[in-house]
Amino acid sequence: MYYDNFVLPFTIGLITLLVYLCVRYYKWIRSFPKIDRIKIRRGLFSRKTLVSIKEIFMESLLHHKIFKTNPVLGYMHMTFAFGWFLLIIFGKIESMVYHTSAFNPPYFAIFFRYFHPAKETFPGSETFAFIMDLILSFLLLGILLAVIKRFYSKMFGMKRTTKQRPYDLLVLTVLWLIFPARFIAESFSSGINGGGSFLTHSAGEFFATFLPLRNLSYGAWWTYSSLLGLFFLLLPFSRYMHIPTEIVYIFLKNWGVEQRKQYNGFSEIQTNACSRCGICINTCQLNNSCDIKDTQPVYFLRRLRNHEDFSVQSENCLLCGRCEAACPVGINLNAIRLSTRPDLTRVTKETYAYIKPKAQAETPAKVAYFAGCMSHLTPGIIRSMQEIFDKAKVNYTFIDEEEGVCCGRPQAICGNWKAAKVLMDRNQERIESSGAEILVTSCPICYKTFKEDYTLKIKIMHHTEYIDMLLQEGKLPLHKNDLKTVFHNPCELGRGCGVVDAPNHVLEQVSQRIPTRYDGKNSLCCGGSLANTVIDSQQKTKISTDTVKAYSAYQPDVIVTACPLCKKTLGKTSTSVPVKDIAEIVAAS
Amino acid sequence: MHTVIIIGGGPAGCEAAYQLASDGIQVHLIEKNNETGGNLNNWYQLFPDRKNAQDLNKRLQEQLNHPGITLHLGMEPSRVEKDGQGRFSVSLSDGSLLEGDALLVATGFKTFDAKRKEEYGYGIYENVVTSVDLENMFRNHAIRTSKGDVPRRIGIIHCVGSRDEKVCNFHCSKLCCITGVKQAIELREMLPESEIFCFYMDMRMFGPGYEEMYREAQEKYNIKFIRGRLSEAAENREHQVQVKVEDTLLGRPLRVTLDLMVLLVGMEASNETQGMARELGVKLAPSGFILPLDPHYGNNLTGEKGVFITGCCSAPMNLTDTLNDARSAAVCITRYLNMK
Amino acid sequence: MNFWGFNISETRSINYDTNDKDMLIHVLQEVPSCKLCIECGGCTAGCTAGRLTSFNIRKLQMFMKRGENKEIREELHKCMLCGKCILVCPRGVDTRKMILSMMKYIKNNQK
Amino acid sequence: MNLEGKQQVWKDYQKEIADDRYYYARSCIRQTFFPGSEWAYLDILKNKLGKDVLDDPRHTTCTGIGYHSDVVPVQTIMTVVARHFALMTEAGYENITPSCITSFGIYTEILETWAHHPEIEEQIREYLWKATGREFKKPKNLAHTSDIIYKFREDIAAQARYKLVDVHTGRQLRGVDHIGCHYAKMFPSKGIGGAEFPAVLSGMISSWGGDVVDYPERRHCCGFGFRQYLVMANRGYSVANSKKKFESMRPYEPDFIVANCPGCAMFLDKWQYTISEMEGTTYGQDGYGIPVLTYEELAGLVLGYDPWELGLQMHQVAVEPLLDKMGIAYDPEMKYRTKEGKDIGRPKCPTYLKV
Repeated sequence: MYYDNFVLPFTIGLITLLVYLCVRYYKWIRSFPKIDRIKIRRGLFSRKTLVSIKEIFMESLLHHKIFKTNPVLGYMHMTFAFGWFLLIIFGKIESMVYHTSAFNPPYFAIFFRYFHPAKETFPGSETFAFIMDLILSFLLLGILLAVIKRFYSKMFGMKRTTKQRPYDLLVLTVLWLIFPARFIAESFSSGINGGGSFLTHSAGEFFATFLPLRNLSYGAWWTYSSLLGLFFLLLPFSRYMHIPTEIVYIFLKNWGVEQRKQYNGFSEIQTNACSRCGICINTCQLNNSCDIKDTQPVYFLRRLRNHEDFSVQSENCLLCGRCEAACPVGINLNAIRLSTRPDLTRVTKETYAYIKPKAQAETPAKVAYFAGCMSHLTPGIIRSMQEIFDKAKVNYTFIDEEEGVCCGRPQAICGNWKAAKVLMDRNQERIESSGAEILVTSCPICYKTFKEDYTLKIKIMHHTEYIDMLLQEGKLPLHKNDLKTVFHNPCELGRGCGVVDAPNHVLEQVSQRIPTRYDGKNSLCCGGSLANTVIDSQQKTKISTDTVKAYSAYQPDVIVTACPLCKKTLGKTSTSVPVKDIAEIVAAS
Repeated sequence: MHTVIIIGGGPAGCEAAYQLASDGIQVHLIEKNNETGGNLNNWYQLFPDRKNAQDLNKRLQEQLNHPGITLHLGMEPSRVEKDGQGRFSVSLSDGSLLEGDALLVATGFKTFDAKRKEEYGYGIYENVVTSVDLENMFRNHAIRTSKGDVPRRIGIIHCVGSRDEKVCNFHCSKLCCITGVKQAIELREMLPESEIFCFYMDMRMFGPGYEEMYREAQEKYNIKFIRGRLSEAAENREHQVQVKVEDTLLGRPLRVTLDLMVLLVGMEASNETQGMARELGVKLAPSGFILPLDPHYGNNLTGEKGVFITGCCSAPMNLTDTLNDARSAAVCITRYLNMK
Repeated sequence: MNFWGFNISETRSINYDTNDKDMLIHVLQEVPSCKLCIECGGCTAGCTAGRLTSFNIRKLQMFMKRGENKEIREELHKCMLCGKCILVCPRGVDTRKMILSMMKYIKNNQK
Repeated sequence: MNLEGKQQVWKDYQKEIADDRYYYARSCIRQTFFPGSEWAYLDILKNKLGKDVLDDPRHTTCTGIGYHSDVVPVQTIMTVVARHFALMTEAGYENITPSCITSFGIYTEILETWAHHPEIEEQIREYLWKATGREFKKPKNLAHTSDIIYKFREDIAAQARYKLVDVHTGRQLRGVDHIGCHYAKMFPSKGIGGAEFPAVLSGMISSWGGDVVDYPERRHCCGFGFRQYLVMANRGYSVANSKKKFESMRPYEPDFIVANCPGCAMFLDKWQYTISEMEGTTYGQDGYGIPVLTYEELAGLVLGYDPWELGLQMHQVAVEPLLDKMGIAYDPEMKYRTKEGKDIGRPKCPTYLKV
């Protein structure tokens, strides 16, 4: 029987960890709403599981998304994850080949070099030793990179690396020490008994020249086992909880589990799936423009995990979604943030009782136009839309021309879902009473909520989409001009609703659109977001200034957007380049 | 060589004297007090840069060392006569006689007598002071109530004696708004814990940097501005001042008890200004200040040839405008003398 | 029911001395820009809710500054939080955040 | 409070008051609610000061209550007042002394109006002539009866039997003066001391040994306001005004209130009962109210008139605590009896207010 007392720390650590994880995940999953639990049951034996496995391989091991963002950083993450994975897999195969049985104790493969007498060869033992050494060297190189990253983050194309707590630093150190410890233990054994390959063998011979290896070797194996055991024990309370949790999250996500309005077990799983890679820090404009360093998802989620006060961080977010788009784990960062905002409203019979339903339209128009509250501060947009409707000879009705009702999303993004629901219901009644077939809105904020939170049975379009449709149908006479334009895709439209092609398509037909690195889902936030209630007017202005600067670098004649709020906010700081809505560009062409 | 007689040694008279003397004109400067500076002597710090008023005063005084300037301190003109050649002779209170080719009236303003607004209780309630009294308190670095306590709540009342039909002053004294803001900030600096209110009718921030100062007073110094005119004040047992205003922007009456109430007294034409106007036969505006010949082209001229005006004898002005006006008067006089 | 046929009228006058300024302290701490208001009424003029009802955010913030909180409790829930007011304010007051802060105070201090 | 400042104001507002030969104009409210006051006034002037006062039985109300309640038009009230002037002229008097503040205000207002608009005066002369065949001369001097008492306050002090001093402790009694809106608020120059710091009553209190309390709501209206009181729905507003004054004066612990205007005296007295019944609040010491006197009553007490003869039993708030402090002897048995000892009935005992 291959056994020695030093395997105990590893074994106890591993078993404790597995038991803990099972209990934890079970509890979280049990807190899911019923509909999500049903989805898990249905997804379990479907193709989705296979897709998930592929994704786990690509993301959890190869870190393919991080690679895309930043190859050096991706390599670092990959060496750790994939390297360790290979070490375990090949170690296991090696042990099974040697042992000729699949059922050896888990520690056997890990401490193979200790239990396996080096003189005893087995099929391919040389090759295995070579592969294992190769993987180990690959890992050690990764650690070297990680150490460098910690101290010289700029080299990795990151402005700032994640700041860690002392506890996390301890676990990090333990993790870093595991592989050097293995290297030392294996080298020492090799130095005494031989075996190993180019790395451990040569190192063993080298160490034997000046160290009393016989006395040290056993202790080295104890150290290695203890570090592993310690790491397993510390893991659930450290950021490395993301390693198992990300795997679970990928399955759940692919099975169709959703982040809902409430903060629940699924939110916890996502929170724990964050690897704290820190990519979100770099995408965050609060960091880049306002030097706010404590609110990015990596820190916000950490606060959530550690049960620290997160009330300010919860509110201090533009919900622009740039972090979410960049997150390699694909965590629903906006939805989680929103779920932590407390509902401050108390809904009674009186709530918005002053909003009276509209009379049913007798001769319904085909299109209902809903400008939105903010659009009333940008009459240029409204007038342009009216011109476009007229030019295209569209029979339309202007729903909120005289008195509008807010779409409810501004309430919702403060967490006030109860009041928002009342608004939404009342507004829906008013929209439905128009009897139109298509609802066109000029405000991406309204658009998003109409699509996601309303239960309207009619087609909902943002005016960019609608104009695009008119152009495709040839209903709108077109004149392309020489105006050089850049397009600022509003957060709620591009990242929020995935409307990317329509505006680009429209702009290309009516102007000389300059492509920018902020196109599509990479667009910047104007800074005017209603979602952030922490930053003040000057800070919003600063974001707007930086955004305008970024677009102005392409020397456009006009910055085009498709949101009244973006227009007002960018217009506030863009004094030399005019800011216009896409509808205004189309109407003028 | 020409001679000009300037009546009034406040900032306007002093600056004009220096400008004229620099142009080679002989100047006689008559000042009723024993020192020049006029109302500036009562001020501690100036808006908008919070300059020490006495620094400016000293600078103006130093300019008077010019050899072309003869100072007549502690003198008042008792009689002014003009001969057929347009020369003026001015008899002084000590009996001496000055002769000049032109006369510059720089007799300035006086602050409104707050006792005339009886309902505010100045001189009757112990903790009611005027903005001039407050400047004096600033100079002594002691803001205290009559009992010697630190006032916890202070109210500054704008437009006392200005824009008020009840005291026959229809004009706006222009400077009080910004003075109120300045004094509120000074109060805050000395009393960081106190609550400071300004009760205003309109905030008229007409000069460069004034609006910014107002904004700063709100944002940085937490001065509270309430739009409403004080209707009456009363004293309570603790000798605090209980004031009643309408919070006009809410449309509700407001009662608040103040430990110290500061009346921002407006500006009226000084007695000397009115006296000189009578003596010289120049017209007065309905506000009581001397009416310039033309509000754009002739604001230093009067209907009387050879009689010029400058500074606050023609209208309330801040120091920047006063000094500009003095230079402008000097230019007008020089041209007049050269054409003679 | 009293036999007098009348009651002693409540005063309309705001008694600043005795009013409770706790909400004000809370809101000023969270939204210091409140201090900058010059009561121009721009926020109220374009208010989405104000077009349909008597909701007047300028007045409510003034009531708060005077410690008259009753009206705020009655009126505040009419706001739709659309945020139009922020875009109008010439002094850069974060009006919407102020409303949220008032809401928060009311929520936390419900009697 | 800076007394020198006040004295300066008083000096600025001095008015001319005739020395003798007064035509007396009675007050509706005073003769109804404080009949002893009118008698005392006439008695003091005639017998203590030796003045010639004519109490003309032919004169009527000035219709001020109707006028201020918008039921009597201005031409009517002017003609009624013109008739009073005619009666005065016919009796050979030139100095008119109304007993009522509202009458005083109306007389002042009418004389001012005529001074600015002689055509109106002409018209009124015509109306009076057509209606009654009378003609009149405008009075040479118009003074309120309190002005007369103020003028002779030192003479009264010289004859005083009691002083406004607590005889047990030697403390000056604290008096609150209430002037009445129509005395000087319309024409500040027509009141002694002006409108902001009137001296007419405070002068009496000081001369007779008392201490004047100047409290924040001193200028405030008692709340009568004619329409406010006469229309029941508005009475809550009326009483709220008095309450505001009581709340404001309470910390000063006044020993008495002295009122210029008969209406004010009545309301300040009776509302104390109403407020006590409605809210259980009393404003004097030990559950009593604050005694409210007319200036005639105050002068009468100082001069040693019998309290019951002055009609003090007609007051809602008990005056006994004040009498005790001043050391005035009185017979409690006689409070609700005529001189002859006949019972005149007594009011129901209030729930909270001690009497």
